[in-house]
This record gives sequence, structure tokens and C-alpha cells, in this order.
Amino acid sequence: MQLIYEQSIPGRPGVSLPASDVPPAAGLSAELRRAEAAVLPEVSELDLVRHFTLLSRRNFSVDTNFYPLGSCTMKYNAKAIEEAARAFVPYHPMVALLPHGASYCQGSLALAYELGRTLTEITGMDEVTTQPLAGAHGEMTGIMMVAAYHRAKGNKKRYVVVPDSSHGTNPASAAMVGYEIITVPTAAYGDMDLERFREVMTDEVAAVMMTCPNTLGLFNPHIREICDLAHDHDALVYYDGANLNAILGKVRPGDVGFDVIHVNLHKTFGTPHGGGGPGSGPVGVKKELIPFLPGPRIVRNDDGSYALESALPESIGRTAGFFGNFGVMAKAYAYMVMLGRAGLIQVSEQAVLSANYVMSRLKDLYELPYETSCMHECVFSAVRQAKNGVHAIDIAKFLIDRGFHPPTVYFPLIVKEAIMIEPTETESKETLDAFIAVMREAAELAERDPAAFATLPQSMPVSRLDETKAAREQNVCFGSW
Amino acid sequence: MQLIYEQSIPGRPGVSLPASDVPPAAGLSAELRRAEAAVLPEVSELDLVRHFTLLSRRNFSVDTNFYPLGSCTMKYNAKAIEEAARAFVPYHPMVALLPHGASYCQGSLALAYELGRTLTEITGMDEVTTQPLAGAHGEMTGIMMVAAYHRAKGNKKRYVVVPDSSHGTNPASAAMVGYEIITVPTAAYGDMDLERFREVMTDEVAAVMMTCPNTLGLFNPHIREICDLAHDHDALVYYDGANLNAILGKVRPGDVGFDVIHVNLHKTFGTPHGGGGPGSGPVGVKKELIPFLPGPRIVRNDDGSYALESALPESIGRTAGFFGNFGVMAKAYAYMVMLGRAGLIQVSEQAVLSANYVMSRLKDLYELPYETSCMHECVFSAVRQAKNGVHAIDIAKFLIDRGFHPPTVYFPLIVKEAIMIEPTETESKETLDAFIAVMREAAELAERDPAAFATLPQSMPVSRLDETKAAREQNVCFGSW
Amino acid sequence: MLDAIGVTSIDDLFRPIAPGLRAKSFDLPDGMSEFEMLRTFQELAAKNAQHLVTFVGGGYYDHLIPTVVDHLTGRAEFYTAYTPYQPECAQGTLQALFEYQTAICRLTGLDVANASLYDGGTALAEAALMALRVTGRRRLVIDGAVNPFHREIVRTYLANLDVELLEIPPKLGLEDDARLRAAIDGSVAAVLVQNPNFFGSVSDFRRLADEIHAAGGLLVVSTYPVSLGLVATPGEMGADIAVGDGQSLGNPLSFGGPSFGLIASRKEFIRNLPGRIIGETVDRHGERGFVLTLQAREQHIKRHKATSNICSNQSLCALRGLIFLSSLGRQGFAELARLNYDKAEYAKQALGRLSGVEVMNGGATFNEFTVCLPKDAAEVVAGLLRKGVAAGVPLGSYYPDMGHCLVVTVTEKRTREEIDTFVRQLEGALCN
Amino acid sequence: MLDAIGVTSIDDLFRPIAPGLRAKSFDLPDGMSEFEMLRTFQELAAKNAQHLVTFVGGGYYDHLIPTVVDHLTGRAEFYTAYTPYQPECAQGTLQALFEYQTAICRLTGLDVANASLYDGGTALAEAALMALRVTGRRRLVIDGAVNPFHREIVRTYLANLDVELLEIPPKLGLEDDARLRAAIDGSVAAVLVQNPNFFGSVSDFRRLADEIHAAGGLLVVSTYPVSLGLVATPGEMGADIAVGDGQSLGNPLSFGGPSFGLIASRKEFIRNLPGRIIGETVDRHGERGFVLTLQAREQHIKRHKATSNICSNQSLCALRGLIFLSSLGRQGFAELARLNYDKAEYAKQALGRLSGVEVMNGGATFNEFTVCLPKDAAEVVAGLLRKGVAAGVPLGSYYPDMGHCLVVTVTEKRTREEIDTFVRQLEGALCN
Repeated sequence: MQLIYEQSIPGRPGVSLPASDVPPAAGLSAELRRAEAAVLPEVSELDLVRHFTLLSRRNFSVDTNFYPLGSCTMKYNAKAIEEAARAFVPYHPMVALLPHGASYCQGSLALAYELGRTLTEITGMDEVTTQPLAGAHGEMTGIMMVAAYHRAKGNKKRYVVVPDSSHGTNPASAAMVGYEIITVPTAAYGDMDLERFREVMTDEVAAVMMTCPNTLGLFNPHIREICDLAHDHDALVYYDGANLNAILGKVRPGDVGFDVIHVNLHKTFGTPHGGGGPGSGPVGVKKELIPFLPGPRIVRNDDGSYALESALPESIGRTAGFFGNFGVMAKAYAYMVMLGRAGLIQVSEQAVLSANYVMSRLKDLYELPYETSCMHECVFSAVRQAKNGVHAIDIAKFLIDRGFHPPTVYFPLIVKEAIMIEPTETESKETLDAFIAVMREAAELAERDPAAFATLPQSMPVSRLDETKAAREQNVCFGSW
Repeated sequence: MQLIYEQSIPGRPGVSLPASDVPPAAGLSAELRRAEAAVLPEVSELDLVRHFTLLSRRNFSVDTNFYPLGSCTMKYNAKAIEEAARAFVPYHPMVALLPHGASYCQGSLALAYELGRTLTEITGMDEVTTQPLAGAHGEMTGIMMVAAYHRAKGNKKRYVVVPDSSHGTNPASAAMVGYEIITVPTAAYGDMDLERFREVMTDEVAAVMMTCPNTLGLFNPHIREICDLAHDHDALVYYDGANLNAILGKVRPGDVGFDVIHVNLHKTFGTPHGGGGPGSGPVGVKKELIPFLPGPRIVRNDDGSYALESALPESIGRTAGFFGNFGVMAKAYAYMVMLGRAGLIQVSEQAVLSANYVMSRLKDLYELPYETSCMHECVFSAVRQAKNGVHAIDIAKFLIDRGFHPPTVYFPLIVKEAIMIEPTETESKETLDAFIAVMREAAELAERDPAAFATLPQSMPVSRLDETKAAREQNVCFGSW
Repeated sequence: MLDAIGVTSIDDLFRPIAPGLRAKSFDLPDGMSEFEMLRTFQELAAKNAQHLVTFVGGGYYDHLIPTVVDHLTGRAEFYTAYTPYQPECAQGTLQALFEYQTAICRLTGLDVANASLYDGGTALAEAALMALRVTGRRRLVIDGAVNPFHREIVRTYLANLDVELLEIPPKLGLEDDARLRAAIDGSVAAVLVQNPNFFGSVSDFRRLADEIHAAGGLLVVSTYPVSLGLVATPGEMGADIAVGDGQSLGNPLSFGGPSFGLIASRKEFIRNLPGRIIGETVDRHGERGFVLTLQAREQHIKRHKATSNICSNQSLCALRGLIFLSSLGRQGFAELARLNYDKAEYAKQALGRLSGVEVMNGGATFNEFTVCLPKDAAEVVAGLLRKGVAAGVPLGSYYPDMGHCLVVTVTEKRTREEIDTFVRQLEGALCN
Repeated sequence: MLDAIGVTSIDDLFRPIAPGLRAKSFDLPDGMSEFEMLRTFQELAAKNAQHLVTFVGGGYYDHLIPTVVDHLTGRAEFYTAYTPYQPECAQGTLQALFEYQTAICRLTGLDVANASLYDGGTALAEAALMALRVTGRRRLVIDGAVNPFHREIVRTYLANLDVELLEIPPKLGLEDDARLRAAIDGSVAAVLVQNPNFFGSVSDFRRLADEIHAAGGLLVVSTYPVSLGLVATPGEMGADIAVGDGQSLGNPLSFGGPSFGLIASRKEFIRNLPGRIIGETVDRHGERGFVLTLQAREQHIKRHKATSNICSNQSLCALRGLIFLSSLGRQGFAELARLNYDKAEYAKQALGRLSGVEVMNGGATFNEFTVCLPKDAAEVVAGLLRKGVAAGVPLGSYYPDMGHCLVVTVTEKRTREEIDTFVRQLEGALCN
């Protein structure tokens, strides 16, 4: 398909602007003016619409395909939440920051505040900031608060501990805050090796970052012990909320002993992923960390009105422009309001049921590196198929041709030939069965005719792409300009 | 693809309704209750969304494909007009009909009225009703007014005259009003045979219905003569507005002598066709027909307010529920407001330019039954290709495989192997060139390998369909219920 | 492009049009950008009264519409397609309309349905014409309790034809079809009734059906589709043709349009149905597919001998109807009907308790009902409009002897609080 | 499903979680239907002040958004897709983001761009970190005229790192980079400036670029993208890295988010760019296609050695930016910038004529400017808010010695009438 730039015809007008109702002003001096207008596409509105409409059709998406990506919670995004967020589109965030401005933004502030309160109840934490703009941003914000906490207490801390099954963002976020990383391997039982953890757990550890259930879909039975051990060294325990969809109403990280948590609203709370974002990563903390929350904070006055609190001497400061990805927050709050208590519990029950169902129906053909009952996702390994030369990525391409988005196959790094499946609670049994059938077909084909996988996928606009060439040539911008 | 009914799982809940806030009432007696709930689909919202999203992708459409259907004016539908119409979504039409209700609907009434005024200026008529819901509905409404006119004058009329190139709706609409039809053949010069017309033009003729430019894309040079001849017999002349896109600002049917006109807002004025509707077919009339317009009529008071006039003793009566397909009317008015005078003139100029361009680039390979400069559409014949066994419909299927919606190939009935192309003004030269190239390729293939067409199209979800079987089996409803 | 054509200017292309035929005027304002246009439109819409609480129906109903309906109907591939004349590249529209036809059959309890007509009133007129064709007779009987607008449309459609239309005045308060049955004889092509009727009354038309059938005529029932979540279907009542306005199935009020007209009939009348019909078939490989079928009934083939002149229908609105019905599903749709029924009953009882107010319907009603007030209803309605409530449709304009009567509509969207407020407001209006 | 798994209840599946770990509370309200939820949300939104006429910016701008932007971005296939890790079934997102990167390069006059960061402030912080990586130095100089929120974000990001951040107080009214240049030495990794700056002033940073380059450091320019329709690009100014907030490119105000952060740099720094980058390549058949490239920089591969921790970015907002730019096109975008410039100049002159009001910017400005009032600006703003106008950002909270100063923003959306009214209102406020 042509690029929009390749369809451009110099001089062709696009959407027209209102005519100016003011006199033209004296122009900028030459050195302040750009020499030439940016070479943006010049296409008719029809050609623009056709281009992006056709382009969109070159994507798989939740609305068109089952999308069982592990660790990503690709659930259905209710259309009503879009409508809900639209109600808040016209409001300028700076108005809230003007003198007495908060009284002109009571609806927006109420929404952000009530979302925070709902999240504290869901996670068992004491306070929430909605400012972080994504999960990793939340992690960084959380670890910054950990650092501020230790600084305030005069603790000398150097390390952050993560299991080797953790998301890459965990060590990366800790590194952004200046910590060195200690990685603890996973034991045969599929969770962080407790013995090895004890060995590394010293007074120099600032925080331990855990995902629970972890990226193998397993709930760590030693989780409280780990929290206690960390606390013994005045290390704080961080809960990576990526897998929160497994335990809504069942477990609250705050109850278990976690001190900080981020929540991915775009995973657990049903907001669309948009091809990679925007997400929203609110962070919840226990009491001891409240002074360090980023500002300005939204607070509720005794009279029920909402206000901004900016005088926060111990705050880590802003980590983003305003109050978070507000539009995403509005959608997530709409989701919570619609589901309510019972609905949210059912989310996790159904998600766990679906994952176990898929696991039970595929475990005869695919290796389960850690066989046990899983939570909301299950991780297989294609090692058996790989013996015939059919790798997890090949099975992924087979699935694409059958209309299923592949599970996660590059992660977790500790499982060879990983196939990480998170079906989510919104998919019907009929869809799961269809997926299972195709996965079984793939396993059978891998036995019967492994060479058949080499040329897959065949039904997509492009076949397998040369990633080496892309990395070598670094062609990331069209043409010369 | 499965039907939505085939995906239904009994008991599966769909979108939930608000809980009742009133006590349950005593039920209906058994004989008034339906025995069993209607067997509607029972699917999750995700499965519903996936079904209709995937279903939509089995369509060609203006937003995805060039759609050069003759007589249908498939121009680009600006997205802004949708937004414009949305502003009027909440208003109940009955409110306008309540005592003093008009004052609660001034915005809606103003829109309908001003649309009508704009159309009178565009068509050169004296008054417009927006009530008709589609082009054919407008034709019927117009001919009913003709009948009322003759009745009021005591004229004895029996016939309506149409050329054989006319749209099928013309005779069908006249027949709905009880007239017999006289069909006049087309002369070699591509317009209604003037001699034959003179022969049939008697005092028993109620109306002559003309499309101008006609369905061959030609502007009738004798059009005023035809009007005059009709008027000599106190017959009225009806203008079928299907092809109005050719002459905006150039010719006004009212100036030429037409007495009644319908306008297809969904053709000329850029509203989407929606897979076959809704359209909107306002009817304009000259002074002498005003008393017969359907009611209630929207009028403008001297103080600038708008009101409804229902006491219309000579009116033909309502032809539809309220004030027309108001949502469509709002979009069309938005289109007119955006384009303005110069923009509308440019529409026709560009539409005619595009059609002549396509004609000039294809006339060496395809037969032109009536060679002359065309207006907004041109009609070829595939007779040359048909000699090799490649029919117009085969060329249509070739185009489908190349991503172009075929031109009209079943019409006009008077051209054998017709290929009726209306490119419209919104397509870029690049698109026209791509279409021309594929049409030329088809002609060449028809010479080189005519048998290749038999299995086309191949790239669609289905290949050629058995229409005979459909007509024989009359399977128009799924399953037994 | 001009070069390729062999002309030097666009004006050359318009040369076939003689100067004397050219437009004498084209006096329109300058164009504007979409932003200015949208501002203009929003200002215009704001001139309508905002936030009226509405208890009016009269053929158009203020119902909830799930968000998915807009979302899915808005798919460009549905929205900007034309009539599916080329079936291979129109399976989306064709399958959807086949599914729609199925939904209409299941709702109405009849065998076959078309792919939509314009609206409820024109659908009734088409049904009348269809009954004339099927029976070859020239007389029709219509119940005066049919929506007066729809009756007017039928009259308009029949005005120029050699057909007699007998309107039987309604007998409010005593839903008795005796006068209708009395009008039946061997010359009557069909009896046209509405259920629930304009006054909100739900009737049992089985006896009427038997008698018109015995006389060789047809029963045409105009229905309000939401009622079909609860009320006996036209099919169960013995109707031969059912029609209705589909607006309440997922189409917004939009000041009266677009909505769609639904029509369904017994299988044997399929060739007499007006409008487009989608049929199932197979392709060259035996794959299921859908096509426009029985097109020989239609105007583009049959011209003046077509069953109707209809060409453009209301496809997209019918698609909204299908998605609406599919989103609620079997249970949800029944629940919707029940909500409408319960809320209206609540309001009916509350209004009935007001001093001087009498509920006129003798039997059951569905989501609307008629009350008689101790005052002129038109005046009461005008007064309440000023307070922001559209109290109902006063009947004086349509039934001159019912000037004190008011048809009140209560859909699922009206909250108990709104109903209670309305009852108090009406009480207040009657005291003055 | 339970049978297939071999358990008897869903509870069995949660058995791995010991009872002592179970939630102690989950006290949330009952759920509600979408209709009730939407009513709740609309009531909540109505608690915000409606129809404020806004002359505030401060990093977020009230611009027009063509309708096509919503329409196209809303395509389900864009909207509900995930990060394009499987390129064959994600060419839609990948090609669109490649086109986006191209637009950002062309806007900024730089060689390479990523597929988006979170917002303007975090993009500036990422640029600061990037400059540290590129140069291996530990000192940064930042202009005090950079948006105070963005400076705060940079401070927050750097707080735990062994880095010195030198903030140079701004010299309002005399845009002179002398103090910035004086701070440059061989230890400075980068100078961070903003153009137009927080006061609205447009500067020429060429000399600054030359001097920081001579000292072996980088120039980072934070830019307001709409200005790039008119103002010299960061590339032309000699910047090594450009960042900015993309909100004004087709993203609604939405109370502060989501928008996107843009970042572009000279080609040689591509491996130090944070976030995702899309690259062009070919498939097995030589067809052009797009993939995520240079992923070895990213956290999912490089973990704690990644160039940034960013994973989710703001793809959909970047797509909005691309569609916005493509819909206006080359000329339209230049015209948009010009409209902003002209309207602000009109307002600046009008305000400057008011008695006691002084325009503080010495040189050119773009769509915002700073005035000094004869009164405390915060009080004036609070007073005008009550009249429905958000008059600008008073500077006292951010620059304690500028309590009488106000940054006024005028975008293309403000009509002359609104500006004239505002001028009169401000005049009135100053008289009291």
C-alpha cells in the first residue's frame, strides 16, 4: 500500500480553515521563520479517508480477532465507555490550576478523585495518584516514591530486586531511578526462588518488585513471606499490577503486604490499547508513602467539593503534565461503575476459568513448563514442536493465517519457546474452542509436515518481514525532505 | 461467515437494561401475550461487535473503493455533516405538532425551512416540500400533485409520458398514482425522439417525466421545446433530479420550464447511501402547484419565527409521517452550507470534467452508443467485448477483483451491454487514471483470453452467486422459528 | 484532463447547453469551513427547547439505544455503500439485511419480510396496495384507532386509485371490534388495524381475522415493534401482513426521521411484497451467499408493473434495528417490553387516581394510554410545555369529539421520579 | 468448562491462594447498565463550568480538530489493537506510525523520530536523559523560560540520578540567550530551551547551538508543534534533539490527557532514542512492510540497560496527530499557524493599548504573549473567571517576582468578537 506521502499532489487543498476575521499581522523576521513549509501530505479528504480506512484493515484487533496475548489483557472494550469519556472532552486542564479554578472543574476533579478511591478499595492501598500515564510510568513513579521514602528516613539503599520472570519494565523503571538491579532466578515450582531471594535480601535493598500472579500465570504461595522478609530490611515491596485481572475481589495487594502498586487501566479496566497506547498507570501507596505522592493532588473537602493541593513539601514532584491520561481514566471509571462489585469479581473468576480451560485442553500437545493450576493466563512451551524445527513463532504465524492473533511468544524470557495465552473473561467458550482446535491443528501439522510452517503467514498483506534489514538500514522516515 | 443467529447461545445475556424503579404491574391476559419470546440472537457484546465489524468488511464502499455507479452519484460523504446532524438527534417530532409546539422546535423547523429555500434557489422552483423520504417517493408525491392539479382544473387526464431511457421509478411512480404509461423511444442522437413525442402528446397526457441530462449522460437540446409542447396540452413537466449533479448553477429546471422536480439529497448533496438508504427526496414545485403540497407545511412568519401550517384544503395530504428524513436533510443542508455558491458550481464542473475525461480515455476500446460530449456520466457498451463472450457483467467482476466497484451494468435498459460510469467530482485524477488503466486491461484481456473472465471474481468472500436458486427457493428468513 | 478530452476549458463541456437554458439565478451564500458550519448548526439546534421531559409518542418513541448500535452502524463499509447490486462485494449489507428479515419474521410471527420500507405509515399504505393486488378487490376497511397520520398517508396513497376506503370511527374505552367485523363482506380486500392502537389499547384480533379470512380478505396489522417483546404477534392473531415503524428499534428521534418501515407477510404473498428482498443462495463453490432476489417485482425491471415504485429504502436504519435487537437479545428485548409496560402501568394508575381524570382504555394497554381530563387537553398540554414537560398528545385535532382526551406515552427512559413529577404537574395544571 | 479442567467449581481454581491472603474488603457499589452509567457521567460533566471562553494555554491548547480525525482514529482495527509485535497482522498500525515518524521529522527538521512518548514534559525529561547518554556527561542547563511543569518533570526524573541541573532564571522582555550561553562549558551535556517559550516569545537559538556544539554538548529544543507551521524548525536552529507535546495536533483538551510526546533527533543518535521506532523493510517476496526496529534498545529486551523504561506509549494520539496533519496538509498547516499568529497579534496589540497594561515580550511571539497588569494578575483572573472567561495564566505561582504578569493565549478558535469582548472585560477588571 502506498504511503500517504506518495499520494500527495503539491497544491491539493485539504480540510479548509475558517477565514481570518482579524487583519494580517506583520510577519516574523526571516531568521525566525522556517525556510519552507513542512512537506506534509496534500490529499483530498476522500483520499485521506480511504487511505486510513484501508490502512486500518491491515490490522488485527480485539473487535475483529481473538487476541489472547499473555500479560496484556486484551479484553473487550465496551463502546459505552467511549461515550462516557466524550462528556469530558471540552475541558481545559489549566483552568483547574488558575486561582480558584478548581471550582470550575468540579466534575472532572470528582471523577479523578472517585476513580482513585475506587482503586484504593480494589487494591487495598491507602491513597492513589492517577498522574502516571502508563504502567511503566507508574512503576517509575512508584520507585521514585520508594527512593524518596528511603531518603527521608536516611536509609542508604542501592538495589532493587526483581525475579527473572518479571516484565522488562520492572528493572528498567528501577534503573531510571538510579538503582542497580538484582535478578533472582525462578525455582522449579515456577516462582521466584525463595532461597536465592533470602541470599540477596540485604539492608541495601530499596525495593522488591513482584508480579503476582507472575508472568507464568502462577500465584506465589510465598508472597507474604517475601513481603515480610523485605520489610525486615526496611525494603518496600512493589506490586506490578499487569496481572491484576486475575484477582479482583479475591486478593488485595495491600492486604498481603505490598507497599506500592501500579494498575494498568488499559489492561484490567477495559480501556482500548490503541495500537500501543494511550494507557494509564495510577499508583497506589500505603500510608507511609503518601507524603511523597506526585503533585498536585486532588483532594475532597469536608463540604464534598474537590480541590487541588499543590503545597506538598515531600512530594517527588510532577511526573507528567496534568492529572494523568484523563480520557483513559474516565473510560476505566465508567467500566468500574458499570460492572460494580459483583461484576468485577466475576471478571477474575471468568478470566481464570477461561485460562484453565484452554490449558486443560492443550496440555496434552504442548509442554507445560510449570504444570499446576494457572490463574488468568497459562504459559506453554513449544519445545516438543521445536524438535521438528517448528518454533513458537512459527505456530504464531499459523494462527495468524487462521484469524487468531498469536499469544505472546517472546516472553517470558525464562521459558524457551514460550506460548503465553491470556484468553480474558470476555471471550465466549465458542471462541476458546475454535482457538483450541486451531492450536491442536498446529501441533498435529508440526508432527506431520513441519516444513509447511516456513512460508506462513500467507493470508496477510505481507509475509514474514526482514527485521535484520530494518535494523541495519534504519529507514525510519520516508524520503528526503 | 456464520449468521448472528448461528452464534446464539440460549440464555446468554446481551446489553443490560436499567433496573426497574417501579413495581411490577399485573401482566397481560394470556390471549394478549405472545406465547414465546421472539428467538432473537443471544450473544455477548464482544461477539456482537466482532460479527458486525467483520461483516462490514465484506462490503465495498465509497470510503474504501472507487464506486463509479452511473445514476447514483456515489460521491464522498464528508464526516463533518454527520457531526452536524448529530446536533438534532434528541428532538421529538411530535412536539412540533402539539398546541404551540412549534415554538419549542425553532431550530429544527428553521433547518427544514432553510433547506427548502436553498433548494428552490438551486432548482428555480417556487416552493419545496421536504416530506418525501426518497427519490421515488418524491416522484410519487410530485405526480400526486400533478393529479390534484388536473382534478382541481377539471382536466381529464390518463397518461404519463416517459422516455424509454428513464429510470424505472418514473413509470412505477406514475402507475402508483393511477396513470397509464406511454413510453417514447430514444432517437439515434441519444435523446427522446421528438417526432414520436409529438405523436403521443395529446390532451389526455397529465405529465411528461424527463431526466436531464438523461441516463445516457446527455443534455437534451430540445428540452424547452418538450416543455412547451407539454404545456400546450396543459400537461405538466416533471424533472427527475437524479442527475442534478451535472448542472448545479448551470441550469435550473424551473427556468427551463419544468413544473415539478424531486431532488435526491443522497445523490447530489453528499449524504451517505447506507447500503441502499435512507435517502431523502424533497420535491420542488412551481406556483400553480403550491396549494397541493403535502402537509403540514413549514412556514416562516413575518417576525422570523417558524410555524406549521396544517389547514391546507387542497393538499394531497401526508405522504410520510413527519417532516421527511430529517437527519438526512440536516446532512445535506450542512453540505450546502459548507460548499456555498461557488462550491456547488464547482461540483458540477468537476463532475462533468471527470466523466468526459474517463470517456475520452476509454472510447478507443469500448463502444460509445451515443458519441458526443457527455455531462456527469458516460455510457459505454461492451458489445465489442461481447463478441468474444465477455459481457458487461464479466468486466464488472474483473473490476471487483481489482478493487473497483463496477459501474452500472444493468441500466439503462436501452443500451445493450451497458457500462454506465459516473466518476463524480470527489475522485482525484490519480484514482480516475487507475480505474482507466484497469478498464483498459479488461478490454485487452477480453481480446487475449476471454475465457479468463468466467471464474471472476476470485478475491471476494464469495464467487459468483446462483441467483436462480435464490429466486426459486425464496429462502429469505433463517431457519424455522 | 482538458487536453485528453480535447477541449480548452470546462466551459466547453457545457456548450451542449444553449445559453437560453442557463440558470437565471444562483443566489446562494458563500461557503464556509466545517468548523464554522458546525458552530452554525449547534447554534441552530440550541434554538430547540432543551431537556423537555417527554410523554409523547404518536408513532415515535423516546427509547434507549445501546452505544454499540451507533458504533457498528457507523462502520464506513456499511455507511457509504450503495444498494447491493453487485453481490460479491456487498455480502456485508446483504447478510445483515437477511439477518434483519429474519428478525422481523421472528418478531411478527410471519414467514417472510422485506429489507425495509420508508416508515410505518408508508408501510401501511404499501400493505393496503398489496392486499388489493393479492385479492384483486377494490375495497378496504380501516380502523379509526389506527394512527391518524398513518391513516392520512393511506388516504393519500389511495386518492387517485379506484379504491374505496371505509374508515370505522373508533369506540374509545370499549375495545370492541364489532363495528369492524360488521363492515366485512365479500368485496373487502383487507381490514387494517393497529395493535396497540393509537390510544394505547392492546386488542385480540383473532375473531376479526377469522371473519375477514372467511370473507376471502386479508388482515393487516400495524404494530409497534417494542410491544412484540410481550404482546401476541400479528402472526398469532392471524394477520396476513404486518407492518410497523422501526424507529423504536435503535433509531433516534431525530425530529422524525430517518426510521424504517417494516413489513412481513405469509409466505404465499412473497411475490406481492413491495421493495427489496434478500435471499440465501450459494456461489460457484457451494459457499453460502446472499443476493437481492425476486427483483422481477421491482421498478428497475418491471417499471410501471412493479409491485411498488420504491427504490432507495432505509437499509441503514434497518441495520440499526437488527443490531439493536441483537444487542438486547431474546431476554433483553422481552425485558425492554416489560419495562415499558410496567412504567406505563405505574403512570396510568397514578394519573387515574387524580381527581377528575379518567383512564379511557377499557382493557389492556402497552406503554401508552388515554386519559380524559376535566379540561381541554390541548390547553393543558400547552401549559405544561412551558414547564418543560411534553405531557402527551391531545386528541382534539384528530378526533374532534375527544378534545379532553390525552394519549400519554411512558417508555423505559422515564424514571419513576419523572413520572411522579409529571403527575404532580398535571394535577397542578388541572387545579388552575 | 469446569469438567474439562477437572474441578467442580470456580472456587477450586483460586485454591492456590491461601485463605489468609484473601481480600479483607471489596466494598464497591452495585453495577449499573450503560444507560444509567452514561446518565451519571453526563451529570458529572455538567458540574464543570460550561462554555468558558478560554485564553489559557500553558502547554495545552484549544484548537480545531477536523471531524475526520475522530472518524478515522475510531476505526476499531486501530482502536482495539495492541502494540504491533506481530508485524504481519499489524501493518495498519505500523505503516501509520511510520508515516507519523515522517511527519515529525518534517515538522521539526530533524532526521529521525520515534513512534511517540507520553507527553511534552516527559519527552523533555527523556531528551535530557538521552543527552546524558550521548555525551557521557552529568550536567544539564535548562532555561527558566521552559514551561514550569516541564521543568518540574525534568527535575523529578533527574532527582535520584547523579546529575546536576542548572536552571537559568528567565529574563522576561529581553529574549537574550546570553545567560544561557554563559553557563556553557565542557561539562555540559545539553542546554534545554523552549521555542516559543513559556512567555510566548520566539527566539533564534542558532548562536546558542553553535556554542554548545563547540563545547561538545547538545541543544535540546522543546517546541510547540503548531508554531512549526511558521517558525524556524529546531533543525534549522541547530538542535540535536527536538521534543514537544502533540496535544495541539488533533487531540482534544480532555482535561489534560491523553496527548502524546514527540521526539526527533539527528540520525546519529537513533540508538539512543527512547521508545518504539518503526522501520521500513521488505517481506519474503520483496514487498514493502514495516516492523518495530532497534528493539534491542527497549526494556522488553534490554531490561535495566534499556534507553528508557517506556512500554505503552501514546500510539493512538500520535495517529490522531498524523491524521490531523494530513487532513490540513502542507498549506493548511501553514495557514493554521498563520491564523494563530495573526489572532494573537491582534489581541496583543489591543491589550497593549489598554492603559496600564504592558506587553512584556521584547521580540516576536507566537499565539501567546505576556502582559504586565497594574494589579495582581491572579486576582484579575479569578474575577474574570466568574464572568465566564479564562483570561490567561497568571505567573505569580511560577515566577514569584512576576505576580502582575499574565500569559495570554489566542488560538485560531477565538473569534475577533471573543477577543474584543475579552479586551473590554479585562479593561473593566482593571478599572475596579
